[in-house]
Amino acid sequence: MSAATLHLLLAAAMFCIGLAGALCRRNAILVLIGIELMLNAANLNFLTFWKYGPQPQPLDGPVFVLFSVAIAAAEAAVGLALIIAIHRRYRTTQLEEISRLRG
Amino acid sequence: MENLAKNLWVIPLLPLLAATVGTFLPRRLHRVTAGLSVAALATAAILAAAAFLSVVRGGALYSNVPWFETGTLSVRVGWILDPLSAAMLLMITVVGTLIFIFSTGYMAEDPDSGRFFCFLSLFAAAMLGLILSNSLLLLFICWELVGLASYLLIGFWYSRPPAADAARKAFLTTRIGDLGFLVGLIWLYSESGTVLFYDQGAGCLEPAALSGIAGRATAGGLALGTAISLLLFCGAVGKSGQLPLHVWLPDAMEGPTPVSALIHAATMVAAGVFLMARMFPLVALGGSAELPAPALVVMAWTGALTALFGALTAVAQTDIKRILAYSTISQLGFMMMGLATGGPAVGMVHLLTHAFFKALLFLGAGSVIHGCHGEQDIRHLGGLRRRMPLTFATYAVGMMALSGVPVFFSGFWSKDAILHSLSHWAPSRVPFLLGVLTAAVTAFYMTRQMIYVFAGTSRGPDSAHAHEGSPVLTVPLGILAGASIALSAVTTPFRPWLEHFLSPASTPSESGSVWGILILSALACGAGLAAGGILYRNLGVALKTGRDPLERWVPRMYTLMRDRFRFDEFYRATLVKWVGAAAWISAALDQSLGSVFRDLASFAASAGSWLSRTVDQGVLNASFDDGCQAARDAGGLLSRTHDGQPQRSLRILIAGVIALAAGLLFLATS
Amino acid sequence: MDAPDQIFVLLKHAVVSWFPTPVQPWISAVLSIGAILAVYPMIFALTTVIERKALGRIQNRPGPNRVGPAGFLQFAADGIKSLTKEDIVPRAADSVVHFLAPLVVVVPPLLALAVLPVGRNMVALDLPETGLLFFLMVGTAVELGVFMAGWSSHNKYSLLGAMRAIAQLLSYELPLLLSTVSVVMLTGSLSLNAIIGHQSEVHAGVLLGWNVFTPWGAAGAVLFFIAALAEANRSPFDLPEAESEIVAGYFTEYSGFKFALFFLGEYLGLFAVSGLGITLFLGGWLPPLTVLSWVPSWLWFFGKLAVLMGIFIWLRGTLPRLRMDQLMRFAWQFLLPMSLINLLVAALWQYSTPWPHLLRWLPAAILFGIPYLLYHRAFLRQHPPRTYRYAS
Amino acid sequence: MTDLPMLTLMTLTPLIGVVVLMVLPASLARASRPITLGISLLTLLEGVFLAHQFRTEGGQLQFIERAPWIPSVGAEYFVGVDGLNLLLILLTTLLIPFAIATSPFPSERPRLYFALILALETGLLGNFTALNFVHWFLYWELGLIPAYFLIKFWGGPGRRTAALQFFLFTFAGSVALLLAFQALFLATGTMDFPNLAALARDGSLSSGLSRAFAWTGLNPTRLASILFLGTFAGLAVKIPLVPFHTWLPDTYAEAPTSVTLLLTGALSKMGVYGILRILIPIFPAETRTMLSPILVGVVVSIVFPTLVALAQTDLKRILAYSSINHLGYCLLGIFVALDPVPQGPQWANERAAALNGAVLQMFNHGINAALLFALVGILEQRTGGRRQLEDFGGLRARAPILAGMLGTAVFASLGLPGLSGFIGEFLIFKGAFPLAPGAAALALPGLMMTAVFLLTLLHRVLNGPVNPARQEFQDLSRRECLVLAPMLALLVLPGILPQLLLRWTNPSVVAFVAGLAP
Amino acid sequence: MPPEPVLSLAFAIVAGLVLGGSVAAVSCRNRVHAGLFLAVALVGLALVFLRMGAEFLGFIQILVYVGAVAVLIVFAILLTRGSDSAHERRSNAPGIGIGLAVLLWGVLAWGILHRSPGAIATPSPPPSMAVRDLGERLLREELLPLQTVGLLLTAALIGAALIALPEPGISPRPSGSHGSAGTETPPSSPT
Repeated sequence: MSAATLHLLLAAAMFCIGLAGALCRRNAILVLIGIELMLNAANLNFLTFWKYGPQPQPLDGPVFVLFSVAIAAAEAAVGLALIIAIHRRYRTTQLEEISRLRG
Repeated sequence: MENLAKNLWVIPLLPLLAATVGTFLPRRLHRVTAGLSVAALATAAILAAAAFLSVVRGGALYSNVPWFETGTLSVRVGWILDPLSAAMLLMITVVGTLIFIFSTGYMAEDPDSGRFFCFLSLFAAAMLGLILSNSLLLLFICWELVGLASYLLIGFWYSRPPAADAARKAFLTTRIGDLGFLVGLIWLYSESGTVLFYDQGAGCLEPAALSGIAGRATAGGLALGTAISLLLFCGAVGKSGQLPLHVWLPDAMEGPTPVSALIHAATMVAAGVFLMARMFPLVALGGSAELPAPALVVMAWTGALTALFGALTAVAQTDIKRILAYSTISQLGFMMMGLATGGPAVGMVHLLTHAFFKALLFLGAGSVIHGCHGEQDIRHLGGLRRRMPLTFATYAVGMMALSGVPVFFSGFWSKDAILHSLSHWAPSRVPFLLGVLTAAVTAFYMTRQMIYVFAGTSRGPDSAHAHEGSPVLTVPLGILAGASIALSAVTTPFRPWLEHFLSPASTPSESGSVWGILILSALACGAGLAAGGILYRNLGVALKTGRDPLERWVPRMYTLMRDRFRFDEFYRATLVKWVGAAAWISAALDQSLGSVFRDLASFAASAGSWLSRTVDQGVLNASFDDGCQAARDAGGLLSRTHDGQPQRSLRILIAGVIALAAGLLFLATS
Repeated sequence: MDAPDQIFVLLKHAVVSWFPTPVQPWISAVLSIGAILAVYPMIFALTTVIERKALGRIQNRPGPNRVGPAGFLQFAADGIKSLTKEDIVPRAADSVVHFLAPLVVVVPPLLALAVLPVGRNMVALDLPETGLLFFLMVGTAVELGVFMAGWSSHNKYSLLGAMRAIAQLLSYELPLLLSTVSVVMLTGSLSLNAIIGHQSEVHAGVLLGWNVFTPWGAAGAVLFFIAALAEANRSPFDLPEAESEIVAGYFTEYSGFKFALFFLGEYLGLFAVSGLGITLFLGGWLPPLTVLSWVPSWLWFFGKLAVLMGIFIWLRGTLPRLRMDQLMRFAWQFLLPMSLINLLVAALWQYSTPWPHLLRWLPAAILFGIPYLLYHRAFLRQHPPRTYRYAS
Repeated sequence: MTDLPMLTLMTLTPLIGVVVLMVLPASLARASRPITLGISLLTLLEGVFLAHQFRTEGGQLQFIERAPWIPSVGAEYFVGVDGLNLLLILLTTLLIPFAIATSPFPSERPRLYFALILALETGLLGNFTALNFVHWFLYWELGLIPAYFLIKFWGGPGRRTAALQFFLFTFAGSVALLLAFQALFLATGTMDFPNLAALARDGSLSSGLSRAFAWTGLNPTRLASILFLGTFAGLAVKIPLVPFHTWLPDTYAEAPTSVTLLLTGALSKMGVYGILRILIPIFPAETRTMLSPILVGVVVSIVFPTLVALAQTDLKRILAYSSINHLGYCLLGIFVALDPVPQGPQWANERAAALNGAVLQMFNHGINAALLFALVGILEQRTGGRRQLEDFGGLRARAPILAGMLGTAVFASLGLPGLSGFIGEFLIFKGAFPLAPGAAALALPGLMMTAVFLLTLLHRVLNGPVNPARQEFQDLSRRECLVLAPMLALLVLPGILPQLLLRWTNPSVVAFVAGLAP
Repeated sequence: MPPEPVLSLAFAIVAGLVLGGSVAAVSCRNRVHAGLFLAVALVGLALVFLRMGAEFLGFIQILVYVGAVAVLIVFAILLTRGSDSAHERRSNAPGIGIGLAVLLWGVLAWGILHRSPGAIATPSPPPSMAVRDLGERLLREELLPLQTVGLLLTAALIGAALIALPEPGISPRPSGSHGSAGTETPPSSPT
């Protein structure tokens, strides 16, 4: 078992934990936590392939991670703002209660 | 000698300095300005005399200096002192000085006389520069400055609308010709590569350049030399008041009388003739005695028509200065004829003699006007013979010189030389006949004028109290009268010193034919004098009816002549009106162009909005509405699955992802 | 190198060399950690006393003057008192988080202090690639600690204080960061040593090239120290612990040693951020004039720190506290734009390197000066100084 | 030569004034004019110093400053001076203090007014020195925006419309320019004028175009023509060339007079200079292809405005049309130099003459028009804003000094030899007649009509009996004389000693002509 | 330097930190605790990054996630409490969620283990990361993406502020009405 495999497994585990959280939790913020975990798992994957990958391109992985981090930060900010706005309107952050757009 | 050529620029510089200094002197110091101007020009006259003498002794001189550079070309200008310019130089400085002196008396009461002398000096400087320049470009520059000075001087009494109008008219009319001149100048420049007249064999009037131009033709079969010459002649036509651009000259009499004397009789109008004389090697290019160059033919005909036109018009004028103005036009025509048919010397001799006696006549007229408190209409004058004897005497000398009274008067000899060369002109005899006719008419109208002004008794309040002016006015008259007579000593065909001086190469005329022409000329003059004397002998009686004797005799002809053959009316009805119409149309076009842009923009905007609305409603909405209805119905079914539970969707998604990943992995491994 | 300058380095080397090679790195690390743990709390102790005495002077009262000579042992008395006091944990509190919070607050400043070069060759943890980033990274952890403290106490005032503190920390972190970015941009390195080295060029033979002597550096230093004050919850930005409003802010529910830890953490944070400011703008351990280079470098660093502390104490005694809205507005509407402009100025400075010195100053000064003046004017117009009328 | 970045320094100097004016307290607003004047005179000094240090031989670009800026968009800071723009720089630095000195003190927002003028100067100087499209274009717009505000805030009664019209027209032109250069950049990867010119010469421009725009399915000639037209339109609007000129009379008439004199004296030169520096070197082949229609446009620009001017009664509008006419001569000089038919050393001289004439004409027209507008401004001030022909008459009796200056300026404008206008026109026609006889001949009536309407102007304003409403008209004060006299001197001096200016321009023009050879 | 063992103690610790933190973050009933555990997990991940030689990214990870995102999350948690209980209600079909997650992990692990020995070889020179190179790369080749991200962040900043602004039509909740816990946060203006 190589270091790459180990890191990939770790990333997969983290992703799946995040996924489980995103699937199960009712509170929007906690779902967001799950999503953050999934994103970070992806980052770990990028870095793993950069570090241990077959043909490491110089700095491709870090650059990707850097952008991903930036976008994740933006996503978190907007997501949380949405949640706050929704909370102010519907007095709830439970996902299944926010279903006005239901067809 | 070399220094002389290098320092020629001092001569025009002197009056220019006087003008510059005068400009900045306060108005109350106008006497200082006047004194400065006279002194400057007098000094210039002395220098000119020295230069003249040096030319008499030795040949021509010139020197060139670089002016500016463009491309690899160095544009140079220069000064020339050859017989042509030396004679003009002397004439202009001497006549000019006399006129300046006269002006100090004539303009003594005018508070603006400082300005007047500035302009006069500027004019003298420009004119001197013009004749001294060894470069067509520099000549053109001075030419335009002469135009500017004339504009300023004619419009000297700017608050009088006729004077201001006349000034503008003078500038614009001559500018038409000047544009031709400019084009000719540029053409010559680009063809010969230089605008220097003489430049050690490389000048444009020297054989090398001329032979380069000689064989070439322009589009339309016109010889290159002819084309350029004709363009230059345009300038001369404008400046020298030839038909059809003469209209400004009579109006220019609105300026003070010394101005008329200086500019419109003696010197400025001579610039055109001088230009053609200067450019004669080019103008005469490709011609022979039997078949003169086409440009010369055009010149001769123009001159002939102008001469006759001027003389005929002068017959029916009643303004003392206007008569002289038309006579100037007529004499300029003579000069052109002489130049075209007999070479530069013939024309130039008449120019020089004419300068003296025409200045004399104008100053005499000025003296009359001065004495009669500004009265210029000859019908209100009369009987001045006794009241202004000095003026009368000198005026008579001038009149006889102009009319060509034989033997003692320079005008006779110079005019005779022209008639002589006309008689030998191969292409046509008509100009000769016209010339003789003109000579007779000249004598006639001058007689008429003399009788009107000086004979009989006074017909107006102003002339009744006329008085002779101060010596400042009369002494110049005397000197000019003397010169008009004295010049005949060097202009007779028997001892044509001046002609030889101006053009050493010209062949002496055969004596046999000399006599014939002399007699014919004298006869023409005599006829004119006699006719005038007879027709106007009872002027006082005739004027009781309020009509001129000639008018009673040939009324229609007289009206036509009095109305100057209706040239001004013609121009006003055509050119001026057309330009006005063009301006009006252009302005309207411009206005509509602006609004067209604005309208286009708004139209585009509204058209765009209409289009988009139509398309929206008619096409998109209609089809989409139907399509959407169908889609909505279908969507209604599907929407059941979209229950606003994101996690439920996520689960389905993840299940799909798992299936996909498993499938891919399976495929990859197997 | 001369002995006084390198005395501590030589001492450490001597000590380390007694140990066998495999453990030498560990010993070295332990020594450094020990030094940090010893020196900074000592300075903290001294600072508290001096601050109280100075504030007393400013407020026309004597200040502590009983314990020890002229009251200088007051800190020892206070320390013993807090150690022996009862450690109270509210019943409703989340005890684990409540316990962890002081640690999370104290540890980061200590970590941050580790990367600060306090003298020539004197840096506990030299990160040539990411020194500055490490510092900033560690600094952010404080926010979490503050939050933990405030939330876990289950007390209104604590939570309010924590919220205020976090809002303030987040807001002022941006100008702080942006003003350091300009230094990084000009130096081209995140290494604090390299930043100091970059400032060691000599100008005009005597004056060292501290960043504060450049237009962007001067402006950046001002921005930085304003933000630093706010980051350290110092007056006039001490809203999170405003006694008159919310008791003691997020550590209302703390007592005894935990309270002392918060206190310590706050001061350590102040030292750390001031040390960073010294490093970035004031030339670190470099002397201001070349002739003064005989003075040991560490003395320069701590001397500058002392001067800064003095200024901070002075400010605390002088300036009134801001209102919350003023605080936020000041950060977002003034400091942030200005630090962005400063970044632009720094870029221009870098671009104009080949220009004559005076010519470099001119556009930079203009570029910073115009917006400052315009913006300041607009800012004041929008929020004019409040006038209080008591009689009407 | 000096190592100082003279051009940047000179371009930025006015900005100091802008800063000072911005922070000037309202109580010191009266000081804004002396401050502005001082700053602009400082700039003038720098300009004179530049000219003094300028090496006349060789005609190459000098005072070059270049530094990479944003390489990925082709932006590079690249400035330099040669004989083609030196005169324009001098002109700008001369006109700004002149405009400030002749400007009446605005009653509203004086600090902003003067700051905008200085900003305008920066835009002009930057535009004239730039050799890379990106900042050239920045400065181009920087010249446009202050002008817009100056017209809009301090103009005459119709200022809003005029400003909007001015802005829309020139802005549309700018957009065309920008698009054309975007396309060029896509094709070549550079925005450097000398670079682009070199690429155009060796043909890689058109190959680059066909590569970058293969999707359009047009052949490179067609593509280049489209780009050429875009650039040409953008520049022609600014000059302006008929029929893009409709904004000009309104704008000139409504703008405050000091601004008008800058608009005509300096801003219009931006377009002409752009043609000289950008259009012709980069699109020589396209210009040659389109030469006939362009020359028609130029001739129309020369003749048509003179006719329109004859029908105008507003002094400023007359002078506005006169400006179009005079810039038409510049364009004639520039475009005939491209006439492809005759080749050879002698023709090179004709081309050089035409181009020299065009450059000189730009400078001289700048000074001349500025002086004319300044004098009209003085008339306006004296009469409370009247500028119809019938509002005046006989002023020569009341104000001889003003009359003398106006007369000199008018005669210089109609090309009287001995004054500055002549040399430029002479050189232009000297080049134009041999190279493009038809166009030159058709342009001649323009010369005639210029004289007609300008003399009519003089006639109506100065001559005749004194207008009863103008009995109390004051002559120029000593201060006004002091301000106007230098300009008057600059009208006379180049007319007598054109070599003063030609020694700067000629070497560059010769090099330029050498570069034109196909 | 001796070759590092594949499964070192250090890796085990940080991996434990990551996984433990993650599990706790998604399973904690106390939402604030969940947020704090998220921070723990992310710190662990940063340590993983550090071990891989990506110092810069590790520090950035902490700076952004711990310093900003985690704080934001707990902040949001505080701001949105009151309507629901502080403690999470029963999970939403936990069986399905956890099942799916485990299934996915299984598939992924199978793939990783199955594919790794041949395909993922250890590279010859382990790549290193110099901050300067990263900067050069970002500002040269990736300039456009970088600008885009900058734009995105600005948009996110403005958007977040706009979204979270109190809408004029909705009056803020009257204070002190709901909530089982004793602590109440009065409405405070969001930053």
